[in-house]
Amino acid sequence: MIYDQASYTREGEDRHEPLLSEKGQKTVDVEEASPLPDALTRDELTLPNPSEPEVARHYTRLSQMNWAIDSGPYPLGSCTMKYNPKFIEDVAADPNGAVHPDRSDRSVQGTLELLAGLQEYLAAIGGMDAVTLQPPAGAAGEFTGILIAKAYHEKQGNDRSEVVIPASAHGTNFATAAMAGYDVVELPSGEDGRVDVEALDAAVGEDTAALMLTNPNTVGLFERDIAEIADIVHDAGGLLYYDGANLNALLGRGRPGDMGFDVMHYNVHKTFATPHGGGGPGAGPVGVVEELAEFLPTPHIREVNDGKIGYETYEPEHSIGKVHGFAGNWLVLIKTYAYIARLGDAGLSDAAAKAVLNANYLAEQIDLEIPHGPFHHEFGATAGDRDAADVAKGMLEYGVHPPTTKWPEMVPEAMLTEPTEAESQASLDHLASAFNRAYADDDEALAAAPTRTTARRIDQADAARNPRLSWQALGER
Amino acid sequence: MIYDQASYTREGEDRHEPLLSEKGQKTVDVEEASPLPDALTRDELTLPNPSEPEVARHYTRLSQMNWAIDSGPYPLGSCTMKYNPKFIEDVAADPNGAVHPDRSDRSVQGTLELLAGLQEYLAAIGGMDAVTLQPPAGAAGEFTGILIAKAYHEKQGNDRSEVVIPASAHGTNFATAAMAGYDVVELPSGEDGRVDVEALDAAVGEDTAALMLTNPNTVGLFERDIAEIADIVHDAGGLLYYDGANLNALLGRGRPGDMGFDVMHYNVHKTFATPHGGGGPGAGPVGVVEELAEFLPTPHIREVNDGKIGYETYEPEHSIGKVHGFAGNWLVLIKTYAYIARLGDAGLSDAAAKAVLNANYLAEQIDLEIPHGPFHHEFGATAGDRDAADVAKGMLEYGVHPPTTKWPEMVPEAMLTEPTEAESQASLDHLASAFNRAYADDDEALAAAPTRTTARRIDQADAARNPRLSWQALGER
Amino acid sequence: MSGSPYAPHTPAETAAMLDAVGVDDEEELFDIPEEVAFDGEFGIEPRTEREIRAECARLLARNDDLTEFLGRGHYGHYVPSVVDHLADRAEFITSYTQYQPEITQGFLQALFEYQSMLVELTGLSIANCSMYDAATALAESATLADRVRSTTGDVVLVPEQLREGKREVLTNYCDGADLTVETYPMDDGIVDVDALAERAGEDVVMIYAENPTVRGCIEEHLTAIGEVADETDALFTLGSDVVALSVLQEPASVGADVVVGEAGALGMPPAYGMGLGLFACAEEFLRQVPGRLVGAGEDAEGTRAYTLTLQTREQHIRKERATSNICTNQAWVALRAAIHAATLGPDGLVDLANDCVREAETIAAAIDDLSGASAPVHDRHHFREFAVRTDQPAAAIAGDLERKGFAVHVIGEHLLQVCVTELNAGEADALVEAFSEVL
Amino acid sequence: MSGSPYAPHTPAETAAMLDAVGVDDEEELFDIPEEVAFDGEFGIEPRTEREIRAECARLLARNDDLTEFLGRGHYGHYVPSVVDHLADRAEFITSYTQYQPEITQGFLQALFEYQSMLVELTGLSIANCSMYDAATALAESATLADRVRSTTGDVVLVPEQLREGKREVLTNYCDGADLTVETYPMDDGIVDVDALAERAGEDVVMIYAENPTVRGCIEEHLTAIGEVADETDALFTLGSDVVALSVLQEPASVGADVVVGEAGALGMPPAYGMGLGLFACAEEFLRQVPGRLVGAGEDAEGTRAYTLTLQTREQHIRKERATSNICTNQAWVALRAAIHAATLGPDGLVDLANDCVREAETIAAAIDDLSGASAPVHDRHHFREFAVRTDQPAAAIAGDLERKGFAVHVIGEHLLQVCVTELNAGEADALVEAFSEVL
Ligand SMILES: Cc1ncc(COP(=O)(O)O)c(C=O)c1O
Ligand SMILES: Cc1ncc(COP(=O)(O)O)c(C=O)c1O
Repeated sequence: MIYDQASYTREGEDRHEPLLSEKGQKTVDVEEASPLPDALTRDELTLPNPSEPEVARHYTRLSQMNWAIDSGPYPLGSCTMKYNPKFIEDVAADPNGAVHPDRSDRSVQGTLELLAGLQEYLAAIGGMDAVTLQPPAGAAGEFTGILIAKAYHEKQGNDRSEVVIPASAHGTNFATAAMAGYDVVELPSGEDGRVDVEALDAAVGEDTAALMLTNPNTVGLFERDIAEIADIVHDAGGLLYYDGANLNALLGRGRPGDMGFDVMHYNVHKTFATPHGGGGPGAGPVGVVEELAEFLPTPHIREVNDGKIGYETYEPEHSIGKVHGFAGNWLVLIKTYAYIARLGDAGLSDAAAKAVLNANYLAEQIDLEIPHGPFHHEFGATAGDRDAADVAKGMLEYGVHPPTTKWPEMVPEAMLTEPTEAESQASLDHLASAFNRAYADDDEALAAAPTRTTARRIDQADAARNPRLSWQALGER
Repeated sequence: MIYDQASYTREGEDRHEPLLSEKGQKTVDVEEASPLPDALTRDELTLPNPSEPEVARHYTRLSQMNWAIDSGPYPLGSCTMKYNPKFIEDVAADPNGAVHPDRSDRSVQGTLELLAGLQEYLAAIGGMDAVTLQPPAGAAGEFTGILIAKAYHEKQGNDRSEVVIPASAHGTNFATAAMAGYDVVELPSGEDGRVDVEALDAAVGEDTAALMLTNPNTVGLFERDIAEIADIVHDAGGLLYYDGANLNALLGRGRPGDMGFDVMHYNVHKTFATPHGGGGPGAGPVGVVEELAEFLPTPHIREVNDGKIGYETYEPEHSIGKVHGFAGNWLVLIKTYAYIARLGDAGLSDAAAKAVLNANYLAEQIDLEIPHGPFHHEFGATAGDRDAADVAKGMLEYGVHPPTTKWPEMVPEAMLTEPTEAESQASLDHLASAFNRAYADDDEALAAAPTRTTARRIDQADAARNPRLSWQALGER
Repeated sequence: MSGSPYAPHTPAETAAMLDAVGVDDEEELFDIPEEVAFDGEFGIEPRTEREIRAECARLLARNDDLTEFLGRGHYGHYVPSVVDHLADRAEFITSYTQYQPEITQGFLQALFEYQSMLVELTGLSIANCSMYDAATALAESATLADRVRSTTGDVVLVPEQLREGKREVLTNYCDGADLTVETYPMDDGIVDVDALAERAGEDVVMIYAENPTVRGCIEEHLTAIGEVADETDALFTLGSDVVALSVLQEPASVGADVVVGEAGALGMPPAYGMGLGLFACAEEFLRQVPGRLVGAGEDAEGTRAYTLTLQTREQHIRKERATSNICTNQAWVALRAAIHAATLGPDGLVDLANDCVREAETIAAAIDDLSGASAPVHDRHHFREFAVRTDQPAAAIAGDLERKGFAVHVIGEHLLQVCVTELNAGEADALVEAFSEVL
Repeated sequence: MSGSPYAPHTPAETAAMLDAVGVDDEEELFDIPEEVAFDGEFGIEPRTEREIRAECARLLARNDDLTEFLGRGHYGHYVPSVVDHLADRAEFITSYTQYQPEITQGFLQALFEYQSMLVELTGLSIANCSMYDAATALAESATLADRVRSTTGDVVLVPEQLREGKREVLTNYCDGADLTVETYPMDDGIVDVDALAERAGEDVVMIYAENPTVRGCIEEHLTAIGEVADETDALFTLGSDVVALSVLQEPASVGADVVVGEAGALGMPPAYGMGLGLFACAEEFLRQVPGRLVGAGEDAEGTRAYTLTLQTREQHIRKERATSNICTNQAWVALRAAIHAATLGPDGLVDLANDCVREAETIAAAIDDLSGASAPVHDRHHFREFAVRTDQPAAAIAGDLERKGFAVHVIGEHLLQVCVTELNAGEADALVEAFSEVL
């Protein structure tokens, strides 16, 4: 009960911070207030009407009921929750960057130069030839990449219908391929947790538009056969897509471009530490090899040397068009630039080194079994005959955020753990102790957990059975 | 235990956020590192060396262990803790305002114009003729004011040795007078909680340099006889000093200058809502009547009309010199300007109206007796035969910050309460309920309180008996 | 070699940890075959925090300081300072998706409140807690239509006047679902309902209309459009934004099945097009909604608590059968919009929206008074923006205006578009003056 | 009449509350006799938040954009962004003095840590948790001397080279305590110890010296000064700042009884002179310290907890017998300084301080190379700043430099002073160039 301030509750009432609507709403007669003819307006509008002091307290309290990377370790495997440097916020807050996307190129040379610089950084880091910054998240980057592959095949006069994806891949890979109109060919994981090259060979053929791969994969294992894998896919006329969610493990040690990947996305809110508070926004720039650059989304940014202006936007010759209404998530992109600039070659390389060291050190300290190895920045521990989700709730009891649970499926009762480089040895020891103690707790204790949190265990199945998705819906049950 | 996040503690260890020093220190060999000759350097320096992520977590956690006006009501009587508008922070963060105080007047015209504007605002609000912004807090303003009075009397060839102060006045009044070399004549409170005019008449004489007065006084009572009081002091050749800590109650309803005060300070961190996190910084501008303007501290700001520059700093003819090394607390002053500009006449007047309404409404809701009235923005309730400090600890149990306790002495077991205009009716009801419940709790419960806070009851007497004032001193006990 | 400033390891700790792991240095932990390993350089010099702040400030200062009268889907409104201060609280901005609801009640409640505000604004009973932007929200509504409508058709009907970016994103999403995007005609800035009714039919799965339209016209035929959709069993998707919704006809009341649009009109300063996709729909599509939903439930003590819900719609559970591939979304932007809306309250919102009507009318009339231009204000009502017909080529005029410090849209050979909000209203007279000089 | 935007009352609530109180309107609650009541106007127009931000930005933009080479007690160092973000957390910045320690442990611990850092930097065992600024801290040390020294004297000795502001504040505090401020001579920027020893004696209650001195010279005779003070039973107060203390001789090791100075050199950007008074002293003066002290104690469960302590020294308990009248202090600035120091760590602090030595030396040498000026770098060591002797009148040269975009101090008819930190070091070459043009 350490951080329990004299609290905001009143005995006998709902113990939580009330909804804004419960604090008082007001109905405005819009017909009366509006200069428009009544036929064009709504009748009235009812919304909460707190004063600024009340708004401040409401959201301050809500924030205090929320775990964050600034609260402590957040080792969600595959999510790469690392420390978000504060100064990148200040860089992004520059009012000179707050421009409208329809400004003339000539009038936003600063913005374009910064973005062009970021395109170059990302190309160098990924070993790619050209990079678009438009996709607003990793999944949008995947969609962009697969659309590029599709456009490429179509231009080759080559209709292909399948995308091959290892079973251990992230859900977005499957959903993306389906959204782009492809059939998904799911590749079961090999014995060693990696791609089974023979199975791949069998699955790939003239219908194969692309293979989507994460490397290291979702339990941190490097696909050692990547050169062979690339050959198989390329020989069949397919393309290799790299899911950049795990790039943090590779920085300075390997580049997708050098491994034979043709298209990739970067998860800047993972690898490059831009905050994505509560689940977003992110950005998912996409890199391609030279051959695919003509398909990039429009507008693309390039340097011009005709002396008039320094940078311009243009539509690549066979552009796939657009995946975002404008130019993507600007505020995230500028933070990405600032982060990369801060670390530089040496810092990026050290980030990967420490991320991998931390994962390996943490793995040493915990009692759970880890089926495969050697892993890099994350590992899939197994809770064995315990329920991974319950063990996770048990960990809440010991003051940490638990890992991703029950995914990927290739590890039974998986606890997919990624501490990132941002944790100190002491923090990892703390995390390990939470891990071990929860794992050792008896079923009863786990079932009762958590008890020291804002809310006790929430019945999610019930919430889904009786969906109440707004304050208007409360009380309707 | 509503806001208890999965916490940061490890069983069996100190349950609190460790000291920075406990998280790891480093010793640097300064002699070796420094380009200076060894004789001019220290040998070594030992300090904590956390990384930025660790710094962020440390202070984030500490902040979560701290009550603030954004947490809930903070009704400390006489302290005027009201909501600090967020936008004034942004105004103050302007890098163009981050100039050095030794810049030439010509090169900081913007800063000077803004400060000159603030001088005018304050003069209008206080009914004064000239205002200095130099004093860095209310107490420093008092010191400035009393030095001005002293300089005035000295210039009159008039050596006076006493300052008269009502017993109910704030401790700073007494300390200030003493610091300025005056003997303090303490005026006991009258029956009605106000100045006893007869006693004043008796106390005032040719030794009287000044009377220091707060109006409304420290239990919110307006000194109705202020005109007579002023006459008495003025007739004796003394000056009237107005302690501006309670000005919030008067805004737009009365001005010290109109009441006969000759010198006053403004407590901008009270009346004008500038934040003073953890106890400061504040600012205590001082206003004076025309006759005293020549004594104001140097530098003073004025408009010039010689066409060369708009504003200049100068030394008033008989300036008392300085009370701050430079020009005072700039960041606080600019926030003051922004706050006053936001409210304007109508808002300032409404602030006073609602502050007084809130105090009166709250008083209606609580079970404690309130000896005097009618009060304005604050009232001195009495805990009667309960210990006011214990009742306060009991209030912590119900989720609010308690009032100022055991002061002023004229109210036995005083609970000096000032809700300010920033609380809503609901918030006042909540506060009242905490008041009443704590007041009704039995001695045992009060003695055990608080139980739901970061720390349990702290033994302050013991801490004072065994002072350990640094981490170096820990363990020495 | 200096390391990452955000990795807390002291050399001693690193050594101890390497020791515990049983290796001599971190390189041993990398299992990357030499043939694909990278030992080159990116060529990126690390800079200090201070240097980068100065560098980016210097770069961005190279953007011209124009007064923008720009809109067409990306709107600038004044964002109160309290929005930044609260949304920037570390517990919000450095948090993640609420996979452990017991320790993320704060963000969940904020998103629940955001959803509720959209429910009020749209009159529909479901709102998700964000899409990327208006364009992707529109595109997602088409794939929703594809899933829920049993018409034989595969046509998505959109107005001929539509922001190009929206159409392109929509087309990309439609392609994969084997849908075709076709247009219907407009009449002087709003829908030509007769033409639409004629075009509608069996082959149409969705009809999309906007209010206000991309030209800033307030749509006058919403009910009729709703009826056309209803009769032909097409999904009626209405595009709008959170400010306009505060005063314009309630979408549910005109039969809209889905509302998409820009919710970042609250909470976000102009951000080079970064947005917040609004997505609301009728109850019946509950299990087909794309994106995240926060629901109210109970905890073990029976206390109300919030949680992400109906996650089986999402890709991390349903993979290729998910309703969308969206994962990382715009949650923090939604938080900002909610705080902004809360700060304004219904009065503030309605005032703001009314200003958007009045200011557009005033400045359009002023431009219409100039010779060389006409601004079509008399025939339609406008919200924030309006088109200006120019005698001279529009591009040249826009170029002249830019040299005078103003940015406007060029939307046709002789057509400009001007957008007014409280941010630039103070400069409107100056714009009119500039217009008078360059027309 | 519009009200305060920060009073949350709806009209209905106001009405209900007036009703509960039993009055018709708020005016009835004011008990102010008509003769002194105010019914005029201040004439202050309320503006919106946006207008005020624009207004203040416009005003401040009128400050010339000069590169400042200014110091003399107010120093600009780069404040890492994390300092702002953490110190601006609402729980810190909107809190108050810790009268209820059970719910203010966070700020108390931060101040305890601040005190501890100063203990390390000074070597003295007590540091309070802030004075207003260096000048008032110096002044408070004089009244401390008056209380603790039993010499018959009443003279406070200060160096002849001393910032005027400090002397004036000191004089004002001394007056009330019947102390007199007198000076002792300096020798080429540092203390003339022989002269000081000669002047010292029974009538002196305190000797004040600075390191670095106001001219930026590193004092070489600290031990000797300490001995003089010790022999004559005067209090030895040393002035410095937190950056300089990181590398210069530890005050305790040279016999300093009190250290005062500027702690805002960490944590604060240039702020027109706003500061943070450092005040540390030896254990023996524990009960005579001015200002607030945070101590460690225990709570009812025996857990370590922090609290304001030894409050009987303070005015709110002891009234006119208090050690000072200070109440509101600079606590939040102290928090900033502590966060800044923590972020730098001992390595960062020492690096920063070393740069202050090296940069000053480099640029002084460069200026010394110019004809028309000499910078006295060869004889003394400097920290951040140094004096420049000019052949032409200094004021004219400073004026010329200002027109070229640089600000320096004029400290004598033919004397300028230049201060270099990492903030302006990048512009040092440009300054030297400018010097070469105007000398
Ligand atoms: C392995 C993997 N791929 C793809 C994604 C999708 O990226 P985003 O969430 O940015 O859309 C994620 C994100 O969680 C991921 O972990
Ligand atoms: C009545 C009164 N007078 C004077 C002061 C001193 O003001 P400051 O704390 O700004 O020095 C206070 C502050 O608490 C006060 O309440």
